[in-house]
Amino acid sequence: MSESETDTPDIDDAAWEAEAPPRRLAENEPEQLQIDVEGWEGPLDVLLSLARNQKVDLMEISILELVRQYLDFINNAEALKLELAADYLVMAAWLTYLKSALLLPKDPEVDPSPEELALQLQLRLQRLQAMRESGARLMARDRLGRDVFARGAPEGLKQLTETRWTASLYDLMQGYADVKMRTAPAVHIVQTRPVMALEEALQRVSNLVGAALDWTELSTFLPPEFHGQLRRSAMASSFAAVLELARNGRVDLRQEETFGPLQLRARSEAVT
Amino acid sequence: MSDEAHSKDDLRAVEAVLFAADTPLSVKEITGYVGDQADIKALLEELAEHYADRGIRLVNNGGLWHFQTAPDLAHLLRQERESVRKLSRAATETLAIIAYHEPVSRAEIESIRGVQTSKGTLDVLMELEWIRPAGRRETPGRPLIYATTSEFLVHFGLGSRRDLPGIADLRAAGLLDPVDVAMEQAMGEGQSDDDRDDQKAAASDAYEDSVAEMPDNP
Amino acid sequence: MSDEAHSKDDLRAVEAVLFAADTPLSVKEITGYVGDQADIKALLEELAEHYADRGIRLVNNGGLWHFQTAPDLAHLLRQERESVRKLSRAATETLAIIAYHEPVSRAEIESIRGVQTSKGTLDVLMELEWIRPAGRRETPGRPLIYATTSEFLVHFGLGSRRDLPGIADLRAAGLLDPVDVAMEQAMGEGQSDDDRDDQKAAASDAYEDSVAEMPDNP
Repeated sequence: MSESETDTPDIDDAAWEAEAPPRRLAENEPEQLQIDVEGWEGPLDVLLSLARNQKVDLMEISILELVRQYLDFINNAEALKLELAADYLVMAAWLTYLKSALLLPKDPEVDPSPEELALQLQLRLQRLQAMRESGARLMARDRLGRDVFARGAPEGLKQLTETRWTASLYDLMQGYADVKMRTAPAVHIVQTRPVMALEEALQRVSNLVGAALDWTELSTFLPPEFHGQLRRSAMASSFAAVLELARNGRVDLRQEETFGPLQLRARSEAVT
Repeated sequence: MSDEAHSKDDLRAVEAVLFAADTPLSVKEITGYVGDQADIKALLEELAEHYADRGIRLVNNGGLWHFQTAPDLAHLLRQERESVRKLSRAATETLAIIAYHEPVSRAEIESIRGVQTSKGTLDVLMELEWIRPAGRRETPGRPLIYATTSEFLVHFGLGSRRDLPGIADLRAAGLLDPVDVAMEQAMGEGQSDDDRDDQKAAASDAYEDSVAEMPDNP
Repeated sequence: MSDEAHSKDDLRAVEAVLFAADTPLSVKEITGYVGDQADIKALLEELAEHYADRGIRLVNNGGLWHFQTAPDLAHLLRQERESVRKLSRAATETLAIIAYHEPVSRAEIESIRGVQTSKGTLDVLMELEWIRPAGRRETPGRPLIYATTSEFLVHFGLGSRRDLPGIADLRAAGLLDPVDVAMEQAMGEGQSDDDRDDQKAAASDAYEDSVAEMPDNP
């Protein structure tokens, strides 16, 4: 269904009553239909108007009569714009099918049965009608600003937020301490950190690598009593030492994978 | 209240606060101004009774209290006022469907009206603050669902949704049930067991899909 | 009025018209709404009397009538909320310097803090009545000097300025511990360099980069 069929997207056209009320079916003269699709809220709206003209309960209406009237409506709708008419025509086709199904001898194989389809149509019309009436009753209530009025010139209520600042004695102490800490001349005592010097590492690795026969991981050359920071320092120094030894052609280095353990052994020609 | 004099001051205070307010107020809001020493609800009832036959009424819509002029005096006050713009039929029907069925998705609204709902219709109703998006339905597609607001209740003078005109009758008559549920009930007797099962399966489908046999469904 | 019932409706009408009006109304204007069958003046007097002891008053100013809330309830219509907020770091430090060094000039405060002090900071403290101007220093420029007040002592629970915790107390509380030492203590053995970096970042955040030279830095 096209968007433009009923409610146009334009708010003013869609949501507010048009200046001139759309033409409706005259209650007593269904024959004098003035077809103007713009005034209708779709095929169901037309069907509901036609059904109400039968002046009986919606559950008692003659479906065949309703179909006849709707098809008349479509046939007389010369002004029907084609692009607007699609849904009306689909409904007409469906109603034609319904009519023939209702008139033909019952076929137990057909599901849903024409009677069920007719009932479904009646239930839908009933529900639309209920909401239409409810909407009208709602709009007829005593509405604020139309029938009942709030105070014209309320003084208004004011909310004033007053900020109260607070601080504790601890905040005060902390604040003063912060100032002191910040501005006091800073005395920095750099603690001697335990490190393994490069020379020391070079000495140790050179001594040990001769003793190893095969590929040996670098970490095994570190002094076993070193832990924590010192061990990391030893690792760094030993690594630098090994690079130095390799550059001098005294050891071979290998690594089986990226970031894998570094292995070394004394270069054979150097040994011989 | 045991303390008569105290109560009298509180009553005056509630009266003044409601009178000065430019929007309807909840009990909690009134308490914020008057103080929690007072039984605000009791005072509101007392005030409402006092004003019951006067030119001004104290009304409670959806838990929000405000003074407004008595409805029978509308003819005196309406004269020089810009009348509320008349909503279109599409918007009126859409509002009614949301109010009586809430929360509902747009597809459900369209299934009842048999036509598509333009975005503009819902926009206008939201701009009027009569409806609001109320989350999403946990069905495939998670459609947005709509419900009415307390401003809606205030504007139409409804204490709660139970006061919607005729809602009890509509519910009793099954007119607020989807068509397929009504179908199932109507066809309930004299059906074979197979048919009943089909019917049930159909009913458990999404509202808008289950009436696919008829044209005009969005 | 002779007709009691009639008068009652007119009274309600006058009441509603005045309530809904957005400006004060003259008798003539009210007559325009209510009709000239009614003795509007008499009705206005009757209404004014009815509301005399209520939360709303009907008042007549220069022949124009309007409702307003009772003057004695005006304080209720303003809801004063107090929000308690912690004093800013700048204000706390400034206050601390004044407390420990009073009387001090603004320039002295700035020199101790090592940063400029905005006028607003001193204003906040004066508004709180925690500090007061305490004369002028007899130096070139005769700068204003500040001291704490008795309200300051009360707020911080101090009997006198002598009760202010001294430098020794600050040190005992660990507030004056050099960050380096605190760092070394915080970092146990066997921590990775990553952990140390985190510590550094946290510490330099807390002290606003004032301890930028850390032992770990080259």
